[in-house]
Parts: sequence; C-alpha cells; structure tokens
Amino acid sequence: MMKYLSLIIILAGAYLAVPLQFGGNDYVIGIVVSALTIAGIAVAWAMLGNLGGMISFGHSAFFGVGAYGSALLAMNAGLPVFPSILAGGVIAGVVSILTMPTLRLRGPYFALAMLAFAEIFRILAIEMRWLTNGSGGLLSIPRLPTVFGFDFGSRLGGYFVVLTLVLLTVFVYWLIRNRPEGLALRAMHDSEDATLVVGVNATRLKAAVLVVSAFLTGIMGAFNAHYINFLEPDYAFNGSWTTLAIVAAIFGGYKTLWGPVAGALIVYLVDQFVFKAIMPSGHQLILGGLLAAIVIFSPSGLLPWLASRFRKEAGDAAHP
Amino acid sequence: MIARMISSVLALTLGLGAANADELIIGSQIPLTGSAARAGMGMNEGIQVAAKVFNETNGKHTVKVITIDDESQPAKAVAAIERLNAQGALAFTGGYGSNIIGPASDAAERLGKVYMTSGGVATELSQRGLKTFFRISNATGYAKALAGLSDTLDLQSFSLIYSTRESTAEVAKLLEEIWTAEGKKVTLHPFDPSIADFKPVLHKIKLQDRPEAIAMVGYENDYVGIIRAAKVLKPDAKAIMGTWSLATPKMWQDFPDLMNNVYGTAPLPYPAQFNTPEEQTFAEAYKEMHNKEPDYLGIFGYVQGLLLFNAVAEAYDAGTLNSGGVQDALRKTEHDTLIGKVIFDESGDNTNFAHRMAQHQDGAVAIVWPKESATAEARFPAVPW
Amino acid sequence: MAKLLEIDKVRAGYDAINVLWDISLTAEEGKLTCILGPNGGGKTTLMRAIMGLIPLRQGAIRFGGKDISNVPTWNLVADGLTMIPEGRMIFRDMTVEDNLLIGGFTRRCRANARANLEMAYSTFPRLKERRHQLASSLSGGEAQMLAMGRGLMEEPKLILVDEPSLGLSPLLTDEVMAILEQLKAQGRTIILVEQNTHKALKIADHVYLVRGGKVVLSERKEDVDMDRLHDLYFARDVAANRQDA
Amino acid sequence: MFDLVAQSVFSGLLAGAYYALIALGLALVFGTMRIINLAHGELVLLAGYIAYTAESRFGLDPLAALPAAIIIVALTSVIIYLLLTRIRVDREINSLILTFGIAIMLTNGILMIWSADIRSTTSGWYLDSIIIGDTLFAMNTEILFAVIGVLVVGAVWWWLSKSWYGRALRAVSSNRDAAKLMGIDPRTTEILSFAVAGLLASIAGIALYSGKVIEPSLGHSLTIKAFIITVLAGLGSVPGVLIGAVLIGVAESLTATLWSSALQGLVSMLLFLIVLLVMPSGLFGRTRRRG
Repeated sequence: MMKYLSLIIILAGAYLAVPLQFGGNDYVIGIVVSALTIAGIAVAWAMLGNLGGMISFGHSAFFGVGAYGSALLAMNAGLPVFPSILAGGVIAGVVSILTMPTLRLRGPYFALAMLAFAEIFRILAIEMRWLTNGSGGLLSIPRLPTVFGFDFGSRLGGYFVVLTLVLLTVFVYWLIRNRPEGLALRAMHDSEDATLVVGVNATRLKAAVLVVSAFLTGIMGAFNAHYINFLEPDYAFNGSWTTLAIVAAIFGGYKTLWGPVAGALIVYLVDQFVFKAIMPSGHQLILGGLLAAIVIFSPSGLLPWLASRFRKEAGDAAHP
Repeated sequence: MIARMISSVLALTLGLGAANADELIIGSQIPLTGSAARAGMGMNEGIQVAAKVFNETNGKHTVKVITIDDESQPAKAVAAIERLNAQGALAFTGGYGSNIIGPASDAAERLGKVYMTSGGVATELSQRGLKTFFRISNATGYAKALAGLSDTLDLQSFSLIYSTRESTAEVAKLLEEIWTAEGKKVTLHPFDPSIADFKPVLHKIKLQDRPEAIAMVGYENDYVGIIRAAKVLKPDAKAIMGTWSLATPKMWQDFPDLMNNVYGTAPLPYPAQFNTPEEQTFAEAYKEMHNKEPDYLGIFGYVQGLLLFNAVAEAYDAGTLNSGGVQDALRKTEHDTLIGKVIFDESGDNTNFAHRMAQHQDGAVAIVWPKESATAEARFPAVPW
Repeated sequence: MAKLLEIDKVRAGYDAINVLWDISLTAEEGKLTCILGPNGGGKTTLMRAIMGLIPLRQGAIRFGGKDISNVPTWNLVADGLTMIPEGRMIFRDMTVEDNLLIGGFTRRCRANARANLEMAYSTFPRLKERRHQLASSLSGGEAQMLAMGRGLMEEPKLILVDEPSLGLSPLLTDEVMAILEQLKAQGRTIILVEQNTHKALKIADHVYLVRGGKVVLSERKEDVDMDRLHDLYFARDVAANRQDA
Repeated sequence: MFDLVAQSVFSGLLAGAYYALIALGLALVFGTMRIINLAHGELVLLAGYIAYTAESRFGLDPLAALPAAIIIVALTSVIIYLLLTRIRVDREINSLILTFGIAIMLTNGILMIWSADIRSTTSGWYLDSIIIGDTLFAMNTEILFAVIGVLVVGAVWWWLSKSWYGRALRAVSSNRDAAKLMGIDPRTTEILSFAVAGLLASIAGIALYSGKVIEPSLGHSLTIKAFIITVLAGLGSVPGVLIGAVLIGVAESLTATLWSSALQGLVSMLLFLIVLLVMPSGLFGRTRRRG
C-alpha cells in the first residue's frame, strides 16, 4: 500500500507539480528532458546489465539506429512522428540481432565488442551518404506534432512525451523482472551453471533481453531526433549516450528498478544546475570525482544506500 | 525538504540576470570544453574584445556578455540558449560546428531572438527559413577562395584531402564541384578524424595522383599530420593549400618548420598591417586583453560580436527590441568590418563573404589573393618540403 | 625439546561463521606433529590461521617464542614458516619450473634458488620431465608433488602440510609419506594435517585430533589407542574425555 | 603499385610498434590483474603533456622529459591502484567505472592546465625523414620508437617471465593466497605492476608527443586502441601485444592505401570483432576462454 502511494505521489509530482512549477521555464524543462532521455537509456542499459549480466559499452549504437530510423521514416516515407518513433525502436531491436554473436562473450569482452559495433554503425552512417546524407547529417527533422490542441513539439510537450516513455520503459523492465524468465536471468548473473540445471536456455533469454533493451534505447534515440530536430553520425552515435547512461545507472544503483532513473536525474541535474554554476567550464571534473567516490563508498549505488539508511533510521525509531 | 533545496538552488543559478537600465545583455553560447573547445576559446576571445571595444567606444550603452559553455554538445547548446534567455539575453552569439549551431539557432528562433555566428559553414543552416539566424561565414566563401587562388596560379590537378566531419566534407564537396566544372582533375581522399598517420594517403598522392597542388580541408591537427607526412614523402606538387585555422600566426609559432609557403584562408595579414582606425583599435584591445597577436577565430568572434552589439543597441534605441528590430538592423545595411563588407540576405547569410588567401612567408602571413587586398606576391611554385 | 610453534586458545573463522573455538596445540622442534580429524573439523582453517591467511579473533600464536599473531603471511614465510597447501593451490597458468622457482622468492632463498631447484627435481624426477608444461596439465599426484617441491624451495624451518594424500593413489601416498619422513630426518619440524590416519600415524611423533574446531585428543604416538581414536574421530563417544595440550 | 604497398606495409609496421607501446601498460595490468584501466590513455597523454612542458618551458628534448614523466605518471598510476583496492564488491564492473571516473578527471585536469590547443614537438630531428632503399620513407621518431617499442616489449616479456617480481606478479594473478604462501606481498607486487604500467605509459606518451599531435580529448581513443590490441593479443601474452598492434597498424595502413582512409576505423573494428568471435582466446592467448 505504501508502495503504491509513493508511486502515485511520484507520478503526480512528475505530471503535475513539475510542469506547474517550471512549465514556463524552457531552460529548466529542456535540461529535465535531457536528463530523462539519459534516464531512459540508463534503464534499458541496466536491464541488460542486471538481467543478462551483460555490461554494454555500445548502447549508442541502438540510440543512433533508432534516431536515424525514425528520422528517415518521417522525412522520406512521410510517416507521422509518433508511429515513426515506435518504428525507430523496432529498427533498433531488429539491428540488435546483428550484434548477437557477441552474446557468447563475457565481461569486458562483451562490453568492448558492443563498442566496436557502435563505432562501425557510426562509420556506416557517414559512408552511406545516399541514405543518411553522410556527415552532413539531417537538419529540420519533423517535430513532435500537435495533438488535440496540445503542442508536443514544445519543450513542455517533449517533457510529457519523454516522461511517459521513461515510465513505460520502467514498466516493461518491471514486467520482465517479475516473470519467471526474469528471475532465471537474475540468477544467471550469479551462476550460469545453476540456470542450466534448472533448464533455462540462457542464450535465448539473453538474446531476448538484448532485443528489448535495444528497442527501448532506440525509442529514446528516435524521440531525441524529433525533439532536437537534427542528427549527424557523430552526434547520434556519440559514446556519451552510453557513458552518461552507465554513469547514471551505476550512480543510482543498476540492480534496482528506479536506480537508473534517479541516478540520471540526480547526476544530470546536479551537474547542470550546481556544478556548472560553481565551475563553468571544468565541472565534469567534479562529475568524474563523484563517480569514483560512489564506487568506493557505496558500490551498489545511491538508492540502495539511501534505502538502507532509511531502514536503519526507521529501525532505530521503532526500537529506541 | 529536497524540493526546497532544489528550488533554492534553481533560484540561485537562474536568478542572476536582472538587467541594468542601459546595460544590454548578450548571451554567448560557446564550446569551452569538449571536441570544439579549441575553436570555441578562440572565438570567445574575439567576442570579449568586441565587448570591451564596444563599451569603451559606444558611449551610450554598455553590453554585458554572459557566456555558457555548451560542452560541444547540441542538447547542452540548446539548454544554454534557453538559460541565457532566462537570464535576460537580448540576442545570442557564439556557436561552433554546424551540428551545434543548427539546434541552438532553432531554439533562438523559437524565442524570437537573433542568433549570430561565424562557426558553422553548412549550406543547409541558412536554408531552414529562419528569420533570426545570421552568420558571417559560409562554406561557399572558403571554397571560392581556394578555387580563386588556384585559378590565379593556373593549377590544373588537385588531390583533395578532407576530414569526414560535416563542415569539412561540405567545403570539400563544393570545391570538387567548382574544380570539376572548370575541367580540372580532382582526386578525393576523405579521412576519419581519428587518423594520425597520413603517410599512406600522401604516398598514394605522390605515386598515383601526381597532382599540381594538394588541398586540405580539416583542422589544425590534421594539417600538421598531413604536412608532416608530405615532408617525409616529398610529393612533387607545386603548392599546398588549406582552409581555416591554417594561415595563422599561431600555426607558424607552433610549427615553423611545417608552415613555410603553405596557403590558407585568412581575413587579415600578419604581422597585422592595421591601416584603418578600427583595425588598430581591435589589435590593441586584443593584445591588451589576451597578451598575444589576434588570430582568425578571434577576428571572426570580434566581427560577429560587434555586429550584434551595434544592432541590439540600435533596436534598443528605436524601442523595437521585441518587434524584430535587431534582425532589421542587421539586414538593412552594409556593414564595414575587419573582414570586409558584410551584407546579410533574407536567409541570414553574408552574401559578401569571400575569404582571402594568405601564405606563410618566413614568419609572416601574407595575403596573396585576391589581388586588390594582396600584401605580397605569392611564392610559386613553393612547398614546405 | 623446544616448542617451535605454540597455538594458544585461538579463535578464528570466516565472515559470520566461527570455525576454531579456543584451540591450543604445540609443535616441538624436529618432530612431526600430526593433526587428524574429520572433514570440516577445522584443520585447514587452523593452517590458514597459523599462516595469517585469515585473521585471529582471539588467542595468540608464537613461532620460536615470538608472537606472530598479526604478522602478514609473507613475513612468516620469510622467517621460515611454510605451508604446503593441497595440490589445487598450485599456480595453474604458470609452468612447472616457474611454480618451483617462485617458491624461492623470499630474499633469504633467492641465491640458492637454482641449487634448490635441482634438489627438488632430484626429489621429484617427474617434475623435471614436465618442467616446461603448464601446471594445469598435471595430474592430481603430480600437482601434489609440485606443491611439495615448491614448499621445499622456501627452505622452511617449520612445514605445515595440508592433506598431502588427498586424491592420491596408495602408492603415491606412501611416496609422499616417505618424503616427509626424509624431511624430518633432515631436522625439519613438520605439522601434518591428514585424514588418512594409518599412514600418518606411522611417521608421527605426536598426534592431535581436531573436531568441531576443538582439540579432542592430544597424545604421543606411543600412547595412541586406535580404537579410542576412531571412536573420537567419528564422534561415537560424545562423552569422551576432553584433553587440552 | 609495388612501391605503394611496400610503403604502406612499412608505415603499418612502424605504426604497429608505436601502438604496442600505447597498449603495453594496459595489457600488463589487464593480463595480470584482470583490471581494465580506462584511464590508461589519459596517463599516456599526461606523459605527452609533461614532455611538451619540458620542451616549451625548459627547452629540453622530449626524451629528456622521460624521468619527470615517469615519476608523475607512475605515481598517478599507483594512486589509481590504491583507489582500486578500495573497491569491495563487483570488482570487474566497478573497476571499470572507477577508472572511467578518473579518466574524466584527468581529461578535464589536462584541459585546465594545458588548454585545448594542439601541441607537438618542435625538435626538428624527430620529424626529419629517413629513407631506406630509396623507396621506404619514415620520420626519425617513428624508427626510434619502433625500435624502442620492440625493445620494451622484449623487456616486459623478460621481466614477466624471468624476473623474481615478474614471476611473483603472475603468481599473485594466478592464486593470491598461494602467492602469499610463497612469501609474496600481493600489494607490493601489484603496486609495482601499476608503476611499471605508468612507466610504459610514459614512454608511449613521449612517442606520442614526438611523432603525433596531442590535445586533451585524445585520451579516450588511445584507451580504446590499447584495449583492442590487448584483446587481439590474447590475455597475458606480451609478444601477442606487439603482433596484434602490428596487425592493426598494417590493416589500417593498407586500408588507406588500397581503399580509403575514411574506412580505417571500420576495418580495425571489424578485425577486432572477427578475432574476438572466431578465436575466443585471442591470437596468442592461453586457454582461458571469454565465453
């Protein structure tokens, strides 16, 4: 009951309080949208990391493919923007099949193999000029449309869209986590042998998670393309889409449902609003230090740490 | 509790920005970190000089430039524009790289405020139908300057080495079109920005292309790599030329053994032969502020800054700040600037933008093309090796 | 006879689990002390505690009269205390020869390393044949020999030997016991941990029986009554007389 | 055509020896401790900037900056190790994140100290050309550091396989507790290996500065290149690092010659993926699998 209540409060805050408080300030909303975009990738990334035990350095590949897929469908095939965002996710999911041979690899090898894929896609996007306009990129990508008199192309409109997408991403993650397959996958993290005994086809499950993770990442990429209205290979396949998401997920706690979202919001917003105000051009220095500190002092991330603090306090209160 | 903390932090960071009566606030969104940091810092120096010169000479108004680092990232550039707007900026300047200028100027357009830059050359930027977008440079100007010089030198065959980044690829494409249309032979050599060893490319040029001239479109580190490789392999060319960031005093100072006889685009000669009072004012202010000779990025930053400050002041006086006065002021007249006459068309492009070609000549950057601005004879045939 | 190693009411274990409960025993110089006991009784844990691989929670260990309770493992080794762990603890991805040579790592032994290597090879000719193979390719018996040879490279004063017969054929076990006897004849002090009661008793001077993290029997070999030992070993007589050393 | 390919292979070989220098420190730490130091490229870059300061401020030859570079970079490397030892859980991923955070700090630190300008040596000798048999061209610095590269690979191989501390390092990596029983202090050994990795990064940094152009954002791509070579080589194979590096160097160079230099990255990444997927333990790795 408590759980549902806090969820409702969060939702109400996200859909009502934030727009009411900051709706008129495009700058704040814009930063929040960027943070939520990172949050979406972070959740998709953490899904692969937590359920499959696979740490990817190449999620920008799916982000970029989703972005280009959706932008090109909307620009060349005239598909309306919302369906093309969905299609962008599907394309990213399909493309992830190409990367499946890497599922045989483990740990850093898998991570770097995915990075290699991202780099290959970036170069292909430069070279396939007939499709992508090469390094010149795509300008004036269709904005999010106006539906029932509400302009989703505005900053605030973009906020509602990305917020909904992130919540749906979390919901999908939650669904998969709670299925028997999700439990098996989490067990696999600890020992692959254990699941083989249980009779789960580990590789097939991992492949499925990879496709879903790629799909969700592609959706975020597609949204971003229509939100920023612009794409070029270096931007769409930029490694920072991956690294920021990893930082966020690790920071918040990548084994928890909400950790990646909380991590993305905190890291991005604090970095932009506080560190940047203190140190206008070197603030990433603080970000790097923060990252190192969290790994050393609270390796399971911020949310689990807060939760344990909270439990402790509640426990102290109960037994004075 | 947390909410209160956040809102107090927001108030802290957003609240600075109440304008003084006659202090005009200009927002500068510029890369000071990330991949475009080098160029951004150069442009920033020019804008700061422009503000100083404006404040000392205008008499009536002063400008206050608020600078935000866009970290060479489009989303942060957009955020910077929106934040500057919240801080009361009347117009925006800065921007480096078409990929960043595109979305940032879109954001400025939505806010109905002028965006003035010199850092993006992509043709598409001015084809978006924006009303508030202005730039003093474009790809065509660079390409024309290189093509003009090669006509004067009567060069017939070229090896064109260019980075696959968007602005470089665009200038290279234009150059190829111009030269091919003139019936000249062009061989293209695109390269990825991460490449460090240019010997295989230069060797190919030396043995297969055998061009009369080598043309480069890239950035400083690319030029250094290409010319170094050329010095090793010594291809039998008559000239080597490039675009921006090449014919600069800094390049000579840092790489004297590579630069002699190299051609590059440059707005002014060096040592600066500052003839007009304006040029002198600029040069003195620049040296005083930054303790070094002005370079081309600084000149562009200065020109774009000053153009914008004057236009904003004019609109402020006319009370038309909110009714398109700034863009009208920019569009309606010709402006005499350090880089020659500037005339903006409907799309915001400077139709008069033509670059000059300069040559490194033993430590001096001599303007050698067009003839009317030339400060020295072109040394030809001549290469650094 | 001087007591080379004294263990005084030691308590130790892993994380939340305590394994050793105030255990006390001694090893006399030049003798072979045998620690018997069932699996999980704490024998290996005791070895690890002596070597400083796990921290003591209580009690003290003295080596040659010096308190070594909190001395790091590598310093103990430098002082002449050596543990020959079971064969699994060889360096699997190093060659046989490198495994042996690393035994002579301490400053004290480096100068003699080459000579000691030849000695180890003459003791275990099988290892010489396989000197350039990876240790992971060795059979269980060979791995055990490697662990022993490596331990001898350390020029130890006191050798703790952890279940050398584990997984070995009876023939090989005899060979190992013969080598231990030989080492004792050279004047080295040995603590032998074994499950193989009969073979160990043949060469032992003093016998301890450890069960449930405690010493349940301490006797000179001459005094050992095999039936009682077996009863205690398998905990058939719960009320058995408890004796501390 | 023959000349073209010959020069291309020659350039590739020289580039390979230089890449080996870049990769060696990372390969050493990864091979012995299973730690990928994502700040390795920044360490190399830091050494390059120290050489720049020595040259521009004090008029020293880049190679003369080596002692200072070694002290500073090795110290930084050891500090990274000491921070890494603070990690308690999930060592594999958390060490990646920690070193990534340090890399961000180093990149921004370098930017703040040395600004975003590009830097390279002005010492003419390094850049003078050397011509072998009228057909093969190179810069002095490339030949010099190719030779140094091969020697250093040999030295590291010798150190790891024949020296007391090299053997001890391998023992620690193979079985930490057993290594302690050999009288080895694992921490000292590992500190030493991070210091050696710092030393190797310093040499690589001097090679970088005296042959290429440095800028603050370069570190990341150096790390990636180093890791790719390490994987190609196979875990723990020092000679494999040289061969993997040469393979990448020659492949890149031939791509530029026979195809287009825009596709260099594509070819080296494809090569990396193919080796990774087809030869699970790398070109020269031991039996340890990645699957």
